[in-house]
Amino acid sequence: MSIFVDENTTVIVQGLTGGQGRFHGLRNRDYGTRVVAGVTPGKGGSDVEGIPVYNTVREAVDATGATASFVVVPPPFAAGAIMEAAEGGITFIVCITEGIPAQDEAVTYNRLVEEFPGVRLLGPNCPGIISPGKCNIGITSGDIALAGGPVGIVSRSGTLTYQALYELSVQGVGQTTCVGIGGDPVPGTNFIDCLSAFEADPETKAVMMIGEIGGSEEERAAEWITHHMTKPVVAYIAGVTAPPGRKMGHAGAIISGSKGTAQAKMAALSAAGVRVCQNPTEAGQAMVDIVASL
Amino acid sequence: MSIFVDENTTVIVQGLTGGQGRFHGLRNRDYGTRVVAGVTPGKGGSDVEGIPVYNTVREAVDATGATASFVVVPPPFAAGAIMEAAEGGITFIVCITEGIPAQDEAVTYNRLVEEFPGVRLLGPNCPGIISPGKCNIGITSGDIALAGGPVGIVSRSGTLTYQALYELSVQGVGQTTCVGIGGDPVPGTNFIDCLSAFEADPETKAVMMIGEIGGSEEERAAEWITHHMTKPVVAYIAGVTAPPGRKMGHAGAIISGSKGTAQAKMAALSAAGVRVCQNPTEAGQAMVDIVASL
Amino acid sequence: MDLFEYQGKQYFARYGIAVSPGGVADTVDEALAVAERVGYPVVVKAQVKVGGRGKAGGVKLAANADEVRTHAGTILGLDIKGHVVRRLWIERASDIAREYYASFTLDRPNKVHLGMLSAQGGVEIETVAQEDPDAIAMLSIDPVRGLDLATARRWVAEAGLDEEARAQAAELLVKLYECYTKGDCDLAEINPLILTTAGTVHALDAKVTLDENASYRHPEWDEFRATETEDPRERRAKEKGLNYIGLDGDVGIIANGAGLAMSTLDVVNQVGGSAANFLDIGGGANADVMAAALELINSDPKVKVIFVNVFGGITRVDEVATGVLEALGRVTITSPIVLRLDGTNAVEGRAILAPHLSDTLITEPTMLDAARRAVAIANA
Amino acid sequence: MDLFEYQGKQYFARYGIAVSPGGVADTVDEALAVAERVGYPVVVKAQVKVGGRGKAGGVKLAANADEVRTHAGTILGLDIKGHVVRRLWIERASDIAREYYASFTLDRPNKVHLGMLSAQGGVEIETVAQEDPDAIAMLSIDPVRGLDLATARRWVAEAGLDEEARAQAAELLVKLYECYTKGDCDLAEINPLILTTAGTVHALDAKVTLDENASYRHPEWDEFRATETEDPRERRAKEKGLNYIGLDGDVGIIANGAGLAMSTLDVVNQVGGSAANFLDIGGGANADVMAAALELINSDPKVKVIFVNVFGGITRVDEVATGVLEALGRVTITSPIVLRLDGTNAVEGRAILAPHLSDTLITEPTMLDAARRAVAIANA
Repeated sequence: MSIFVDENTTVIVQGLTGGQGRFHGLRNRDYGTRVVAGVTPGKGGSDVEGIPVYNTVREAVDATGATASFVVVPPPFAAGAIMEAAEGGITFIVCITEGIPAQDEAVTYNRLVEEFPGVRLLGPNCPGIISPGKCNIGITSGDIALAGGPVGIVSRSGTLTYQALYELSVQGVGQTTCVGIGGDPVPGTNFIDCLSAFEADPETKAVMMIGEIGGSEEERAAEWITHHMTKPVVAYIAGVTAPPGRKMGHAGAIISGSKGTAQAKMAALSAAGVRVCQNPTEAGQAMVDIVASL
Repeated sequence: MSIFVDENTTVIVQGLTGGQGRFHGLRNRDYGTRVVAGVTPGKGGSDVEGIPVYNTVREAVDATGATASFVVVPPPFAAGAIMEAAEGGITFIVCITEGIPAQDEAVTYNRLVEEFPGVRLLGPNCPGIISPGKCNIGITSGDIALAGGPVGIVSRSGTLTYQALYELSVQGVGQTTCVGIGGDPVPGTNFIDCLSAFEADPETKAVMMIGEIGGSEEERAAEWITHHMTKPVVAYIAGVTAPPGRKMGHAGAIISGSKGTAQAKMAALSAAGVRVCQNPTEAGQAMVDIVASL
Repeated sequence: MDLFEYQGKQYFARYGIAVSPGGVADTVDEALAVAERVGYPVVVKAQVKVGGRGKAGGVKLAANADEVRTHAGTILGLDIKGHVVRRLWIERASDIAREYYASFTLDRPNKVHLGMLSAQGGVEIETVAQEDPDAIAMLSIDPVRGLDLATARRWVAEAGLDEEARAQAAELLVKLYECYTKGDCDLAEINPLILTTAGTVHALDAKVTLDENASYRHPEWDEFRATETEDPRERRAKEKGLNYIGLDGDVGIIANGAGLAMSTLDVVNQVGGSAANFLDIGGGANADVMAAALELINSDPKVKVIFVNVFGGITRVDEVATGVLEALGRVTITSPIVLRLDGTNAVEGRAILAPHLSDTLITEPTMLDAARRAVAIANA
Repeated sequence: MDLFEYQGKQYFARYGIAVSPGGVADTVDEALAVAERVGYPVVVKAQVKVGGRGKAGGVKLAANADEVRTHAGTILGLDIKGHVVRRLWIERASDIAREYYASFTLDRPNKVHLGMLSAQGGVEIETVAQEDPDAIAMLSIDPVRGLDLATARRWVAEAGLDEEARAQAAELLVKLYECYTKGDCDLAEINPLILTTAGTVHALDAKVTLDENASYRHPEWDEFRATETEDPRERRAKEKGLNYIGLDGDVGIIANGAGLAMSTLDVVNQVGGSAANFLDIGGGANADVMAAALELINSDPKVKVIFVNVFGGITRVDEVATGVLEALGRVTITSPIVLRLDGTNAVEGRAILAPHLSDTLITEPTMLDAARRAVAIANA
């Protein structure tokens, strides 16, 4: 099994007719994902390499029964696209858009929670989700993933997500699902959501978690793990040597005062029984050992 | 000078035609308070010993220009009476009613703050306010007060308010104003409001503060005193020996865990430079000494 | 007024809050009848107004009639921290997937309502608050606006409740808030609020404190009041309109006003004594009230002396003095009485008492003097 | 983007928030002109994006033209913690009765907006938060609903602002919230927010951080951007679309992705080295980008070795290898380069580089190996 998506997930791409949307949408379809429709206002009736395009999410959902959406539109339109997806009946939304204003993210997140409590948003500004061999929504390269489990991956960092997948795949350790939650100020899905889903997924036997400096999500995850996680977790936190007060790419990756340091996060996770590693390679090796011992 | 009320304050009594309203309303008038009207729905046009009665606060205010109201109606009608006073143009409301449900108090307090930010409520369940020789609204006996200042009194406890007044008066130390704020769950006026007004009143030279166990109002007052009070303050806190977890009369006088103990309050006040005394007599004597040294 | 668990659940049910099916039982047979009705397995729960009943053996799982018989028999009559179990609540056992905590109470410093919600339920919330305060999602609620479903949905997400529980929990919290406000509770607490393995959310326990001031608009509270098991002395006091709390010392206290009564306790303690009670006779101090108060104190075998501390504000001291004399004429008081009468008409009051003063009826000019005298007698 | 105080006040003024009358001055003469216009006494304030300017002598009261001349002359050119003062803000001095604190920011853990209001302003709010957390009234604001006047009125009462300040403060806070949200601020802070002796409430300072992601809808931000004084290397990097932060070590870092770049710093540190910079070249890694990145690192005299750490996800490693070779053909790089190229098409990529490898162009199979090699070269 996998979490959030599987081989039956039907996906629409909001922004399929754009450059990025076309590239990633087709790439996802080539991977085997059931990409059933695109949505671009004003381009309804056309198609992108055989994928029909609709003017609205509602039309696309009515025509195809899709339950997931891949939002790949520029920042000024992203919040609107996410809300349109929820209003149109989509229950799983992946938004890779980077650069959405924080105010828009705050309003969008809370509107979803308040008005559409059954809808999950992944991202924005995340690499997406891949269940190797089943479904790939987002910009992760399918080549570096390996089907068959038994490891779940959840990561706040884009490139380190790929690194984590790669470290496992080259050693022959497959993944059930790899979720990139992104490092934006108001992520729709957080570590705990993913840990909880992995804990409930019978095929996932262990979880690799990639965090980074800033915020307190890793500390909250550690607390959750203490109380609820029975499966082994390996973690790596990027940014041990990052200087305080500087933004390192993500809005999330900034240390304020003594809060959000890699050291604090690593200590919290260690205290929760997580195997904390010093670099991605070490984390990959630790997971290989754990999987071998299962 | 005095705080909140003075010799020009014109007062209506909501509930003047009831037993308590009549007794205290007339007593206040006898003291010299400008009690100009009563309000009792359905009894408009009548009078109580020459004080005209109106059906509504609005009518009474229109007819008399009153700015203060003395609310002395049974608990089921008190919240409504307070709101009617605010809506009718009253800016200072004294409510002595004991036994108003906490839910009503919470709604009433917040409605006043949100809709009538210029209106002050004193009480409920308080003895009222007396500016000796000028104005007495409530149930305090004028006999035990002494005009001429220089001491301001603020108290959460009814009988200890009288005790405090008496301790000073018998020694010839007068009061500018004595405010009983009451011990109910949601008091309209708190210690800080009164301390702040006394600090601003040129005739008040020192303040006596009577607190009791429960809640954290004394601690908050201590914090305020630390930052803003220049005049000497003498305090007495009742309930040093009270057992935790038992209600001692007021809803306020209950100790939960380590919070709200007399010891904590006394320590906070001492740290704020307040002269904290062990009993009302000692507090009175301390104030006599302070006044003598002014 | 604190409710028993079963009463709290009955109260919750009025507001549509889901609880386990169950019933009350005062005997083993009644327990069996409830168990047969709701279906096995059941939980047999002692109904006492004190925490820690589980550890004390007051909560047991019963898989069949035999076990119900055994457990009900054992728990009925059990003494849990001084509370003897007279009644049981028997309910269908739940398959618990997760335990949460939820409560509403008044945030007195901020004068708004405070909702507390935690994904870590089933344990003392004070412990969670100390060890991991971030695990409690605090929600300030403006009493004027109340709690709506949208806000409740945001709140359950913020608290990190499991996703499958969120929709139901949000709806339950809105109902619990309604119970708290319209139901005039000082506290409405569910610990644990559970998610079952079948995916439903309901209240597994109920802790409700009602605001006595609101009883005039809740005739339905009468049945709760009927089961109140108070100290008989405190109940008798309440019937007379007196506010009495029994304590451990030997100086009986009578004072007018809660603040003065507390202050009297303090002063007695300050001069080396220890109070036998807190007793506030309120504003009135006529002969009836004073007689009832003296009689009440006198019935406490610990009491060696009675300290009457009255400050005449509205109350006139001459009336108090007359009341004391009248009371003494009507009841026989075995302990010496020390009076401190001050305030309005104090001179007249003392004059009234003067001819009657003796070794067992003493007046002192100040609170402190009177306390010293009373304590000296008690310690003699 | 952090704003200078005067820019923050200009931004506040757009949303109707009261500030002291004043003006900007880059010279002593301009300072005098502003002072004459707004009226004495004035405050001469250094405009620097760093705290503690008051203690550093960057804020002075001037009662007349002479004093303005003296203070403006002294402050212009003053070095405050490495920030040289180039601009002044001259404003009419206020008679301060009380100082408060107010701010809005995002409460990231709870995903709502957080208002902080305190009657204890004028000092570091972090100090207040530590020493007396109750002195800060925290308000959680649902971004969907925003802040209305009724709630603001409740909030100012809860925070214990002086009564005469409350009505004005509540209105100001609603405007500040509007500035924070519609104005796309990450932070909108007023410290102190003052009550004057004349009874008016206004902002005496302004600390505003704008969310760069929202710049597309704020053409008015261009004037703020014009005054940004960045590290020239960081500015050049930004122009090229690179995310560069200068550090103190000697190992130059080039990586794709912020997480991998941070991780690269960590690994370099772990094996005993120290990074000269953070540099994220993002998803693209063509010749242009790689050339710009190598040139940028090369211009840092501290750098002794360059560590290129690329993981091919979307980016294909063969393209990266080609990019590096093209870049080396276009710019002269003085430091040795250690490359770790992994991921999609890594084999092809390494093959492309193979003929060109030397003592100054080295590949290593893993991140850790490459870090060790780079650090060995730097420490040699």
